[in-house]
Amino acid sequence: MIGALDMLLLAALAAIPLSALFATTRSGRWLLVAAYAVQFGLLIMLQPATAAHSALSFQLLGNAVGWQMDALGWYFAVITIGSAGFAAAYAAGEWSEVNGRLGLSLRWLYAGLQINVLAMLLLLASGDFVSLFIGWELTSWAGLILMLLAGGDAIRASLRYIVYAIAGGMTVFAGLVITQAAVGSLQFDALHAAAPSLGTGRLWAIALLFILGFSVKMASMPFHLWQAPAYAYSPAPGSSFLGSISARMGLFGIALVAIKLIGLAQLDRLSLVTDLVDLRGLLTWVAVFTAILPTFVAMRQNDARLLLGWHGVGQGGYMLLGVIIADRLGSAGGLLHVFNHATYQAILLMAVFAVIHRTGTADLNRLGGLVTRMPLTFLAMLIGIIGLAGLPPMNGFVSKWMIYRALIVDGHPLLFVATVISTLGTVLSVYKLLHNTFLGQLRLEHEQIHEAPWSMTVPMLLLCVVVFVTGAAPGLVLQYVAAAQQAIGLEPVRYILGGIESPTGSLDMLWITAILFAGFGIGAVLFYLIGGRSRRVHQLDNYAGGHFLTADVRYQYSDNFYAGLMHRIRPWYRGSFEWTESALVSALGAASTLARGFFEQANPAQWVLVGTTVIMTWVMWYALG
Amino acid sequence: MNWAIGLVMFVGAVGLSVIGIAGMLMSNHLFRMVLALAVAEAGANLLLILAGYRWDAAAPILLPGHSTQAMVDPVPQAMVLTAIVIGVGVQALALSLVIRVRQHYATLDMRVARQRMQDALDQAAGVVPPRSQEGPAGERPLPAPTRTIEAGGPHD
Amino acid sequence: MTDVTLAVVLPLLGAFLLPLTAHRGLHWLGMLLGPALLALAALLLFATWTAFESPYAIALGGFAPPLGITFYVDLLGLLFALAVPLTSLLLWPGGSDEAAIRQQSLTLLLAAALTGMALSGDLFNLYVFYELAAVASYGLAASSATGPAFVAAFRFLLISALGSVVTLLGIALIYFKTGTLNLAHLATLSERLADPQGLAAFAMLLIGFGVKAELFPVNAWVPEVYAATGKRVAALLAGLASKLAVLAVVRILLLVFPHDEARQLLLLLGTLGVLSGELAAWQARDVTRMLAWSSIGQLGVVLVAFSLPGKAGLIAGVTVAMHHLVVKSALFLLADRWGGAVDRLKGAATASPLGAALFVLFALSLLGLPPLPGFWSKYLVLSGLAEAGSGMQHLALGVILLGTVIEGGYLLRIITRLYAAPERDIVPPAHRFPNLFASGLLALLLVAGAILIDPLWQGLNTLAASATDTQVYVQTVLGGKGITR
Amino acid sequence: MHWAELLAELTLMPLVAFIVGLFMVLMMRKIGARLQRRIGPPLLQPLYDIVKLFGKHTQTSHGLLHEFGIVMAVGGYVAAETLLPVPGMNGIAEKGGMITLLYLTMIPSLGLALGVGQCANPNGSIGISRALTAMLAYDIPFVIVIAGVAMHFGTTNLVDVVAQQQAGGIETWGATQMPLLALAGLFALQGMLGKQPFEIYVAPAEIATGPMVEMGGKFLGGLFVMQCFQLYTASVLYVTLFLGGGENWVSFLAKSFAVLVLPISVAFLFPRYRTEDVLTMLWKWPVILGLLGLVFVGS
Amino acid sequence: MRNIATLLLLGGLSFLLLVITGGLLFGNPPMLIGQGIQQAAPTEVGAANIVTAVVLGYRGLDTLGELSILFAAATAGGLVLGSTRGRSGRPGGFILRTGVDLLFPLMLVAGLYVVMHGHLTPGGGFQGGVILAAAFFLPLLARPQESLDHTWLSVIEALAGSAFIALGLAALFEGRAFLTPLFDHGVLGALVSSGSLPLLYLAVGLKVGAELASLLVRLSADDEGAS
Repeated sequence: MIGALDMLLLAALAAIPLSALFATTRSGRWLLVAAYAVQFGLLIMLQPATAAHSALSFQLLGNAVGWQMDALGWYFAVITIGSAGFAAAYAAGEWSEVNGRLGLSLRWLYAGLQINVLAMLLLLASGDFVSLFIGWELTSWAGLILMLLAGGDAIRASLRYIVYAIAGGMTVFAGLVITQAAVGSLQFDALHAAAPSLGTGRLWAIALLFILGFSVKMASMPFHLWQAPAYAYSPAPGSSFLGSISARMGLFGIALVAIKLIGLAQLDRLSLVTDLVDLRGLLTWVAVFTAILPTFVAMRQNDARLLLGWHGVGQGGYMLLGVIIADRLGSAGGLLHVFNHATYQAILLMAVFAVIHRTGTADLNRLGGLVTRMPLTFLAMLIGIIGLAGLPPMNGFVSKWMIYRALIVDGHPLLFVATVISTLGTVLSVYKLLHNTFLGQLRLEHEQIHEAPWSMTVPMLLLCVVVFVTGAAPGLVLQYVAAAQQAIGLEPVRYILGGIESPTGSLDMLWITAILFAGFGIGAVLFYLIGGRSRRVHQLDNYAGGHFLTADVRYQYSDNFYAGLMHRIRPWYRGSFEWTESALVSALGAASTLARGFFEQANPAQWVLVGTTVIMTWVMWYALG
Repeated sequence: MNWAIGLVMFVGAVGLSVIGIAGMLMSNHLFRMVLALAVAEAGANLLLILAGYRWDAAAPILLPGHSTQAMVDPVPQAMVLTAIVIGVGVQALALSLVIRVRQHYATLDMRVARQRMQDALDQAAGVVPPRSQEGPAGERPLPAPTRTIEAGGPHD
Repeated sequence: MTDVTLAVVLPLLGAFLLPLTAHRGLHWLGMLLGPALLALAALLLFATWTAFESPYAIALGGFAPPLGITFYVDLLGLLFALAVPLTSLLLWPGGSDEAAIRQQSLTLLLAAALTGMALSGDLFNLYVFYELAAVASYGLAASSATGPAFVAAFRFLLISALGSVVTLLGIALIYFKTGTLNLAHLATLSERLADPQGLAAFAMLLIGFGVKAELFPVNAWVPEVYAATGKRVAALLAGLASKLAVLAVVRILLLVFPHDEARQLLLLLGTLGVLSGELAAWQARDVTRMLAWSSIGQLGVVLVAFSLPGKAGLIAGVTVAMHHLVVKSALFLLADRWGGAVDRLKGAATASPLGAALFVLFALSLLGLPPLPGFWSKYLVLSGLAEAGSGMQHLALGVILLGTVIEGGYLLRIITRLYAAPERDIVPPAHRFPNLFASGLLALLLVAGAILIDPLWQGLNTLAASATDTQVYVQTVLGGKGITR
Repeated sequence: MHWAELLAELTLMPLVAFIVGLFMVLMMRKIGARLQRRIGPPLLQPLYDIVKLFGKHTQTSHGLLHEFGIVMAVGGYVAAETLLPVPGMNGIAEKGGMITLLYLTMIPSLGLALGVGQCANPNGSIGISRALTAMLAYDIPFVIVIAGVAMHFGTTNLVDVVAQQQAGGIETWGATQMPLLALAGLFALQGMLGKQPFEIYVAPAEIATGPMVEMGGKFLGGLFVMQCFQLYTASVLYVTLFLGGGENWVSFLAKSFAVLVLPISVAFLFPRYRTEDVLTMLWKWPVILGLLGLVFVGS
Repeated sequence: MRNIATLLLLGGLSFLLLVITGGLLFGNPPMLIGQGIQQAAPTEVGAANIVTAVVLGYRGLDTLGELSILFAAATAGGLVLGSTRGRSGRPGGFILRTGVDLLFPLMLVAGLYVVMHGHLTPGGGFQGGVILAAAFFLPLLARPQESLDHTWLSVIEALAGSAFIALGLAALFEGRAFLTPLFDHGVLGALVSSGSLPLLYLAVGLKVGAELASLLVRLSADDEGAS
């Protein structure tokens, strides 16, 4: 009997060959966008409150393998298909035509996107550890397709990615087999049931292995180096899709395995020698550092895509933080942030790629003043950065607010301060992005540039509407977040349309939005109705220090934008992680040379003697001992 | 007494094997390696023969009238026969390879042959050899001994 | 005429007769003879496989088992035996000049020897077949008739011959202590070998047979031989010959040395093999040697798998071994034209899209991307290791996973080059059709394996159940129950 | 609460803030004058200044965003004022809270940054870069203070905070309960106001380098209005957090003006720090004080 | 340095081997199958030389394998050395040539004798085969410019090997196991006895002789060609 979930998966599967077939014509690509709409519709038809089972289930090597989708998976699936749909629509028109002419394989692009969606759906709909791992690995490898497409720098980034991804996958694999050894089964229920009776050692091993493995995908702190370049150098739809949702699969995994299956009560058993440090405490700090450090790395980037990529890493820290705090407000904030981040990150990446589409560069030192040339794109990016910086009234504020509140209520003031530091860094960083791209001096060669085509601006603006509406009325999303919380065994958040009801400080975004706009209204009244008319000058008509600046001279203040700040904090950029990574690679190279030396002996028969003697010594020693 | 004889025998077998192995590993001359291999095989064969030896027993050949006499184990003898023939085959093949190596690389030194093989493989694969031309300190590549080169031409 | 002995004898006969066709203007016969005999052998084994009910032994020469040589026919042996003619057919060298005929002759000898190793139930007979396989391999290794090939073959011969000496010493030790050579008979006497001397004997056998099995310390020949010789030969040696050597070790381990120490030894060496092979491959800059080192690592995994006790270990080992057979053979076939530096491969996918796609498929399976069979084989090994659960096993688990990560790194290096834009318009050559065809067949096999994984696993379960049961073996051979003639 | 009442608050509170802010500006200039042995400006001088600026005829606009930036700067503060509880008018403040307020106060900065950015004046951009850096500098101690206060009172609702302080009289004031945090808050306040020694970004002495460089006429007027709001917001927030808020208008205004005396006096006595020294200064002492204060709050 | 390490390891190996072999019982082997074979061989095989009974009967497959190994070595040698080229070199002196002419028939007879009596006395196909090979190789030493006919050698090689297998297959066709001795055992100790064993040994002798001869010829040819 084919259920709704099967229909969805089948549709996603069927869309892969369709993508390969139709991706080369404009109408075909719009058809593919429609295919995403169909998938989205099928997903909506699933009842998110109760788990939907797939008819597809079988025995594999003594394990029952099946698929089911609960509210958590559904929530992530909505974001996945949504991101993919918007990305597909963004690229459907002129973008694909131009880039297809430049040699990009559109078939691979669209098929890759759809393969990613299918892999993620499989992951999100996993019903046991086997299907979880299948989905996990497929997701990891599917991402590679999109990353490799661009060629050039992307290849090095994706090689780095895949080593990290395999390392993460193998860690999960180890967790899986150890779970099987400890529990005797690979069913989710088995671990859930057995977790309370597991010894601490086993529990540590399982929890740590799964969390570490999933963290690699999340690019949590020690494993964060791969993500920004890997996502940034992908072609526009791939980049915006991957940047929106791909890394969040790790969060899904952690929510599923650590929170739902192992359970908070068991996680709290995991403390180090003294009870001072426990796993969750450790993870919260990992999350906070993931939120802070990449943000400040982002501030130094000169490539707009990399800047956003690093912010993607940093925002992942907020989500992890919220989910690990795991109280009703914090976890809701973390999960809500997944949705919010997906929306504004997609906008930002789309806007950056629209700029690239028109100007051919994402180098922040080679842009500027585009606000008059590409006003809609500017508007989209403005809304996006307000969301990313977490300022009201956009949706990013709501989820961050919930996380802050949870931190204060739960008594983690240091974590709270640290997260706010990250937010401040974000504000600085995104202003640099906006300023260097759209504000300041317009370069002469960009004078003739037009707004991006409607096929690119409309998806961005639609997403802006989403960002604004869910910012003003977060209850629209929170109902699904609450269901997802219930699905992983947490208390659901108490929400209202405008935000959160809480006795110790509630949030009503409807009000805040209203007063903010009222304030703007008053400001506008003051500004426009009182006082004289101002004279509009041309964008290139400028002076500084009383001296005219001619347009052909570059006077844009862009490089080393926060010179004062950097003067203070540059010594703190030690590059320790880069250093550690390259040291590891060097060590691997040295070990490799050693191993080669082993094989390249002058007399290979040497090892027969060595082997025999050593083994026989071992034998005798063994016999005596 | 018997114990001493046994010890001598074992020392002989083990000694032959070890001497052969030593020859194979400490010599760099291809032909001597093959000879050493023969010695080592002899040691192993001796040990195998010893496995079937019985005190005061006759050869395992039935002669009319002596059918009740104790005989040594015939199986190791058969095995040794096999092993010897195998050894002969392997050595013959080894020698033909030695001849070819000498024709190709004009050397009978294992180290030189290996180095040239490695270089040839790297070159065929289009890989620059990983070592610098100067060579690492301590193992500087010495000029190939001219004697072997003179003797090694396939022309005369 | 369904005696499985024929599967050994017919290729031998073919090998003996093949040189005659060189002289008599019988080229057409020469072209046909080898493949026909191999196909016949395969058919025969397949018929035996389908008609198989319970294990039985064949007393060669009609002599009652402990005295004469026996063949033992069970599913494990049959499976590996069946793989031999099939793989040899797939990797058949072809050609009709004198050198080609000699090479074919050697291939037939190799096939016969490997089939014999799969079926033999006698320690010394195993050794003889092993030596036959070894000598044939030396010849094949030198078959490309280049300078490097001769040096590499000589060095291979040196290691292998020294290994044989050690094996012979081991056999002598065993004979000293037990006075018998029949594996079933030895199985009943395994108590006698449960002491340092016995363990030393096992270690010696391991070293000896390990040379072909690419066992850790005695595998230095692998990279240079595979690099110097033809890729079909490399595929044959890496894919097939190594597996049969492993099978011989496993038979001995299961029957004669069912001690924990012996397993531990295997585990240790296997782990070191994974580590050394994968590490060395990391910096390899040409495809062939990369694959060679990778195959050392893979065989380490095979040994680790077989070191696991009980049915689980056998299932895992057989799965990994068979998977590696298929994948590594195919990868070497594809490396035939791509054997050079990795950097030279830029743009190869445009010249040979199918070849590149197949390469990716095999590489992914090797890395264990579910649901390809490579994943399941790795899963069986790892879950076995996790269940067994001592420190050493966990270490092995970690090493295998680490090895996979490294493997991912270097295989992806190749794959990304394949799909990169060609440099200076020099596109690597496309594949020859036979190689592409053979690897295509192997790919179909792989995909079929992915689909049929569960039935295969069920089959392996019954296979392993009988193969791990020493009692069955002993009773079949010595109890006279399952003896034909 | 009735919507009409809310509407009244929405319009009245910014108005009050504006007027109070004007007097705060006046006070600031008066104190400065006194310290420099001058008489200082007359009572309505700040208002005159604004009216004059709005009345100017020569004013250059560099584009829509240039204008909108000013609107955002003023509008953001207008919205922020409504979230500050003042005696008798805290209906809207109920809906907000400290965190919201913290973030709302970033909106004017962003608006100013956008407006200046559009001008394409490199000196303006430098000023913005400095302003944002300064924000990063003073917000860190400020956030520590906020965290401490929220922990102490167990709420982030400003109305509740005020209520709790007023319930127990002066002993329950934030300043008496958390003197270290109150001290740290003073530093943050100084930074927030952009006064010496933390006024490098405004750079009034070098008109050419700073956010105001392209602002003339009603643009500058808007910024003057913003300054009134800024003074008001900072002082009222401090009063709310540490000094028990306003029981009635008299004490409320008294406290608000009193709070400002210290920073303004300091401002006229100290020279200016460079940007990097602003960071060093604000990330050192107030942060240490704040963290110590947090420890006491937590224990 | 490397040699010192090798020596140390070798010392260790000899010590270990001596310790291990020191614990073995010398001179009192368990002879589990040896005993059985001694008892059963006269009736089962009927060869007076029990070693031959083992080599061709009980372990006949090993012998086949062994033959194959020789064959493999010869084939591989052929593959390595390639086709023989024309031989050159000065002919041997008078004494060498006369001696060879004198020895050739003697060695031929001796070889054949050893082969034919393999089942009765020490000796057999391998030993005899080697003598035969030497017999055919000697003339080449005396007269290097002549050469053995490779075609014939390979035909003998092939047919002898096939004959061995054919004898084994014959048993299979009769419904018995591969390599089961055929024919009547005859009288123990008689020349024509022990069934098909002498035939097998003849095949072995011819094959070994032909293979060794061709190997020797190849080696000598290429050695001279190279030097």
